[in-house]
Amino acid sequence: MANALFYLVAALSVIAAAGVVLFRNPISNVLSLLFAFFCLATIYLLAGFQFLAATQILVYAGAIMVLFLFVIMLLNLAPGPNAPELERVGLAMFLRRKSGVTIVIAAALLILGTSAVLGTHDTAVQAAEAMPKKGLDAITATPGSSEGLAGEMFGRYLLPFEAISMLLLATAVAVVVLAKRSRPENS
Amino acid sequence: MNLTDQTWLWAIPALPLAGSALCGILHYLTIKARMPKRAHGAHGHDDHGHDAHGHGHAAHADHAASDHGAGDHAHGGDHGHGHAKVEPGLSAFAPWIAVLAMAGAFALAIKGFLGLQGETHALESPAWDWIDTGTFRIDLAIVLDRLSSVMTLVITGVGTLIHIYAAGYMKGDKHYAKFFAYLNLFVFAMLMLVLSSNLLGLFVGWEGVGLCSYFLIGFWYEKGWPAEAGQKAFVMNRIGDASFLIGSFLLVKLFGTLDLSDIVAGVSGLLGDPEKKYELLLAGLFLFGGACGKSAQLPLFTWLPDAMAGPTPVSALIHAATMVTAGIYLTVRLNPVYAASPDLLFFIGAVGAVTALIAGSTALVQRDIKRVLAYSTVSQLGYMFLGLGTGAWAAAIFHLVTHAFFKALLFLGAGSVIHGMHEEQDMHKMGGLKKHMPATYFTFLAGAAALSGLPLLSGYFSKDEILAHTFAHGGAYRILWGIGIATAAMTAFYTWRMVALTFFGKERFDPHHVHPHESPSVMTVPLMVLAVLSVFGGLLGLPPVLGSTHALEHWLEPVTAAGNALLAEHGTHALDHGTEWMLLGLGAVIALVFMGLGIRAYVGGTARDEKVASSAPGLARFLQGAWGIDAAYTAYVVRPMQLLFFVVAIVIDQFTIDGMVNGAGAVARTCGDRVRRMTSGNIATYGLWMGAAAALIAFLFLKRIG
Amino acid sequence: MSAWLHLFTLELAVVAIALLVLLWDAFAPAAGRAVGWTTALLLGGVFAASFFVDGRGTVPHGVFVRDEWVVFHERLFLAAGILGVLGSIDWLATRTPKRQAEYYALLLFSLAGMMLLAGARDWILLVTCFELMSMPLYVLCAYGKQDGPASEPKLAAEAGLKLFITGAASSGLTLFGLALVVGMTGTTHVGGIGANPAPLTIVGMLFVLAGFGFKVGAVPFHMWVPDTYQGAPTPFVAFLSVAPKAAGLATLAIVLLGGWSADSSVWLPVLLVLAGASMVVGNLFALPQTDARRLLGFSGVAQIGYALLALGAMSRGGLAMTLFFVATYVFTNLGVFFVLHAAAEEGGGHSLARIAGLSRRSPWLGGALLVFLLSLAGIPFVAGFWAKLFVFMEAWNAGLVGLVVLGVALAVIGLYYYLTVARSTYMADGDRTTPVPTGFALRAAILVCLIFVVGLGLWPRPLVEAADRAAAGIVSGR
Amino acid sequence: MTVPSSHLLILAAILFSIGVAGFFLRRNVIVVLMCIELMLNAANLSFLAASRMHSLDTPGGRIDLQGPIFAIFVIVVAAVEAAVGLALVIALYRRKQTVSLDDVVDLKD
Repeated sequence: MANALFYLVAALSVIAAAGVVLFRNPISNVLSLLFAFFCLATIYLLAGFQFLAATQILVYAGAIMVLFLFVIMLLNLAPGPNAPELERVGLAMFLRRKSGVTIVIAAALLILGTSAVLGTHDTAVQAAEAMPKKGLDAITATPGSSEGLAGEMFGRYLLPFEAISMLLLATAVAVVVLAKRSRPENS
Repeated sequence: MNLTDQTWLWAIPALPLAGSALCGILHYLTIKARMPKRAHGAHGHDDHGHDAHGHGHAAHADHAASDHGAGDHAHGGDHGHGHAKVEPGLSAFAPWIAVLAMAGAFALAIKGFLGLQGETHALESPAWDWIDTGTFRIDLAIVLDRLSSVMTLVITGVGTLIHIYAAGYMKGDKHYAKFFAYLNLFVFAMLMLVLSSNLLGLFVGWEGVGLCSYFLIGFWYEKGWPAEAGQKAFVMNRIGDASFLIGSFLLVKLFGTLDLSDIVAGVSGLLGDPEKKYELLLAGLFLFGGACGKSAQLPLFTWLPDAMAGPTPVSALIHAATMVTAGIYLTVRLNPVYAASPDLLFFIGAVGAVTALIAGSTALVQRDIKRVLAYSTVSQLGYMFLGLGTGAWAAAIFHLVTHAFFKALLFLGAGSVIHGMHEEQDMHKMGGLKKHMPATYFTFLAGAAALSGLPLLSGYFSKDEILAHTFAHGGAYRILWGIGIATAAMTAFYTWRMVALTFFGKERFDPHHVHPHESPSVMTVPLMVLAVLSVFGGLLGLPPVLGSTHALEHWLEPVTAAGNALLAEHGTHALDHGTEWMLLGLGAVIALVFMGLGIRAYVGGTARDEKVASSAPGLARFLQGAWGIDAAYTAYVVRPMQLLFFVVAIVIDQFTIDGMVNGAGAVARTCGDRVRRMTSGNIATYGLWMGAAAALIAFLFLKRIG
Repeated sequence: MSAWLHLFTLELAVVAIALLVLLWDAFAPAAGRAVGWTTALLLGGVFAASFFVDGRGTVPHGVFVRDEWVVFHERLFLAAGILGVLGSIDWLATRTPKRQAEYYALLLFSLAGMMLLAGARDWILLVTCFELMSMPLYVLCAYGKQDGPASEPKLAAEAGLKLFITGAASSGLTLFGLALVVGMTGTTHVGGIGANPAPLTIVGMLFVLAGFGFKVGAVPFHMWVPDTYQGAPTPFVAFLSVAPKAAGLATLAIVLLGGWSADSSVWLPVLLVLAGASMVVGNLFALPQTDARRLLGFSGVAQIGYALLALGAMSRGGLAMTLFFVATYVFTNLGVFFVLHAAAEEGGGHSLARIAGLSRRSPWLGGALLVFLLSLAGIPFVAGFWAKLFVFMEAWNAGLVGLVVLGVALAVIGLYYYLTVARSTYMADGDRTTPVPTGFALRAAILVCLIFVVGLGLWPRPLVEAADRAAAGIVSGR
Repeated sequence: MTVPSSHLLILAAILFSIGVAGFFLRRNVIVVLMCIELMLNAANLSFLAASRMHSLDTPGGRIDLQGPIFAIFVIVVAAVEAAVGLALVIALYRRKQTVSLDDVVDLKD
């Protein structure tokens, strides 16, 4: 049952991702992406990463996608009387110059990734089995617990955590700098 | 025997370096004094010292924020004074400093020379562990041996004279002090080149002289073309330098050391291994490539005639007496490397002979007096390489020394003429100058006689020694000898053509506008000293057939012994006395005959040149352009490279990016446009490039792991 | 925590200065040049402190290691930061007088990211520091987007966007690759790759390398370099062209030489291809440029190729010479861009024609520019000579004969276009003879660069030794 | 769920490839940003899949935590990039009234 659900959601997520690339209307793109994120959150849940699933929904769906929608509306990019002409997509997009190369590259990446995954499965499992013997300090916790996560986040990974807090502070400054209209005496 | 711990040797290069620094400071002070108040360079303590309010051009918005603007108005007016005649100010002291530094270095060089007598073969300063990190160590020492002693005496001796001359020649130039700073810096670099104990120090000097040459050729950059000529010279030199660097890397790989004496001593030990012998040949070839760049040999000689854009003392010092001989010095310094391979030696001799012929014939038709001398220099350097090609190390150095004397003299004499003729360099607009500038005339005659190889003068002995060695080698060398003899004839002809056009015959300039005058004694005294040296310089290397020992050859014996020992394995070449007398006689006859022909053809004026130009225009053009070498560069190097660039750009463009849209019509666009389309400004295109490249790298990656 | 907090004294100080500057601006805005000078002086204090703060050690789990390698890079980045601030003071005070503090704060955040990056030995820290370093740079690129030399189109926003899009995409690439690497090796430690990695690990590392290649501007990931240099504010480009590249190279060294040296036969060919391609493309594409900034952009690509070449020597000496090369490049390129900025501000543009006659009007600026250009070309008596020579020497010793020959030959082309810039500043302009106005801070920055470039040219030993000590932190032995 | 972890990895590779293709194909800069977000999400999925792969073999049913922690950091990075990217888009739109990359080609030789 859970397995069938996984394959269903996986297929839906691929379709949604394709929608991000193929839809013409920016609003549709955002909604596709949103749907893809929900699919991914479901997969996280199925795989036992409850905390990540929650974060995925809160941060991506709740914050990032709203930001995208907000900007699209702010810049008046949704189809409407005064909106700019929409980009040609679908078959037209693939017939555009350079797209042949694009498809080749994307396909190459896909084949590369898939074949590496398939070819690597045995080795990877072996490597994972060999892990404790190598004495590497693999960090573990009981399934579904966010205690372990917190412990590591504020223990071993405290330093990156502090760095990311600096990053967020810098981002706040940066966005203000970018989005603020220049003052009249400079224009 | 080597005397070590001679710390004072460091003073030889250090003196010109200090002189350079002092002259640089003087230049700074002069410029600062000359600048309008509060100009750039006069570091004030305010942030707004340089606002342009008072200077008349549009003020920027940012300057409007200045609250110091009012203070600037007082100084706005003192701009725009002419550039023609400039008060020397403090820079008047520069030549004194520079000449003193040179004279000091010369005195020390003599001290070293005197210390090298008897069994003492070299003086060494203590080694300075200049960089030492444990993984990386470079020791630097100054070594004055028999060879570098000769070079140092020439560099500092002739250099001092040229510095004195320049004090007069450059008077009134607005960058008087800067000139001497560069000149002294050049001497420092040149001394590092000949005195350093290892390849790295030599390379610093090697590149350093190129840099100073660039500065000095472009010294009058405001004219435009000197800056261009300087760039050309520098870049062509750099081609040679690249070759030099690769050659020295090969040497380091072979010998595991940068130390020159170790390399020289180690050559004979390598010859048993054919692979190492081959690498040695390769190293020698690359180093010779470097020598070709610095010493203006085929195919890298075209920069030297253009380098005449520099002030004449520069031409005399750098492009005749010292820098261009660096290639000769390098070859003699590493003589066993070359002696190990007879084929390489023959190649060097052939390059030298062909260069001598091409340059000599080109000099026949030049109208610019400095270009005649420039091509003559290339030609004479060719002789030196011909000498090296026969393994006659001492003969090449001998010619180097005498050439330094008479060519410096000729350049300085030409400078004196140009100075007296108000910057006129075209010989067709001269004539009859002998009565206007007698001192220049007589000294110039001495130099011309030495260059053309008139009997018993310095050039006669040194050139004939090279030719005799070439003749003695027999075989294919006889062809080179024939080329050498032909070049000797040309040399005599163009030298006396130059003398006749300049000093003999009628005056072809407008006497109302041009008033030729003799140069001041600060310029003529160095000429006289050099004239004496040019006449008697041959005494250094009188041939044994005249009943004397070859003093220079004997002197250089410790340096050349290793190479000579290797050469001796291939057999010795000696001439019997009869042949030697015959060759000496032949040289004398050719010089005299072609001197006579040259004078006879041109004493009456320029008619002969016009006749050649009208009867054989193709030949005249061919010779004028140095056998079309420069044109050949454009046709066979620059154009094909442009074409290649063009084709690559089109291929990439058509087949990956815009090909489907643009079609073949785009081919018509220019090369630059094609290249630019690769950076079209469109991020999507960039992404594609990155993706394609990443795929390529992935391929590489996966190929490695199978 | 307090046991290892002292390791981050300098980084914390830099962040503290950033906060101080922001607070100052919040409570007393429009402080003229004072903000910039304060930042520069405080950074100078941090730089001086780096000689007294003697923290060496490792954070638990080896997430961060502070050794000679880190100390060297901290000083290098601090020096670049101080000079970057000094060079921007006059420009900011005149162009955006009401909005200065954010510029310095963002620069300082980026600086803190770089300083942490040098000691990061954990992928998570590495990634976060990379972002902390890069993100402010995207924004600074678009800084002052409303302004610019009057005669030039206003392109800062475009430059920022281009840097951002390529940067973000490469971040995505890196992160996806890291997911594979971390997933396969089961550890976030940089040194965890080990010998005989799984194919998927190698694919992941390929993506990671591509991301780093973007950051240092190596061919084929160099496209952003000339565009960004041309569009962004020149004083910032000076900083952008040196510090992030040095940081990117440091990361490459940590990852490849420190973490993955066991399997160098896998990545070395890729590294060498990047090095060779960067040298070729950088040098050839610089030739036809007419905008000085684009020319310097491609020249920067070429210079990175030389640095990668020394990195490819895979020895302690080679790494040391990479550091030496990068350090001289920092001072040289900062100097070039500062002089260019001074000339372009007044001349109204960065094309070679616009800066013509510079050395006639301001001999000192012209002379300084010539010195920097000669250093880039690798000519004696200035620092760049030793840098190039040492790089070639180490690469030759490592047996990279072909690439050394290529590099030596391409350096000739390099000399040609550098001299072309010099020649254009020598050519008389005619219509203007007044000295180019430069502010005191900019002059001070140029002077410092000049002192370093000439000083290291005459006496490179201290830097060579420091670089060698630093390299010992990554590659042990000789 | 007993799906092999390699299938998660393949799903991640597919999503990443779609993101890359969109990055190349689309001209609307906002959509390009979305494609970058998609790429980052694919990275996250890979982290978790790999983490799950290790967890299966870890004795005692405990799960490997490095993947999830890395994923959390990636989410923050993604948020930062979205914020900065969109701010840059707004800045560009104010200057050029466009969000099409085809119009952002002023910087070139």
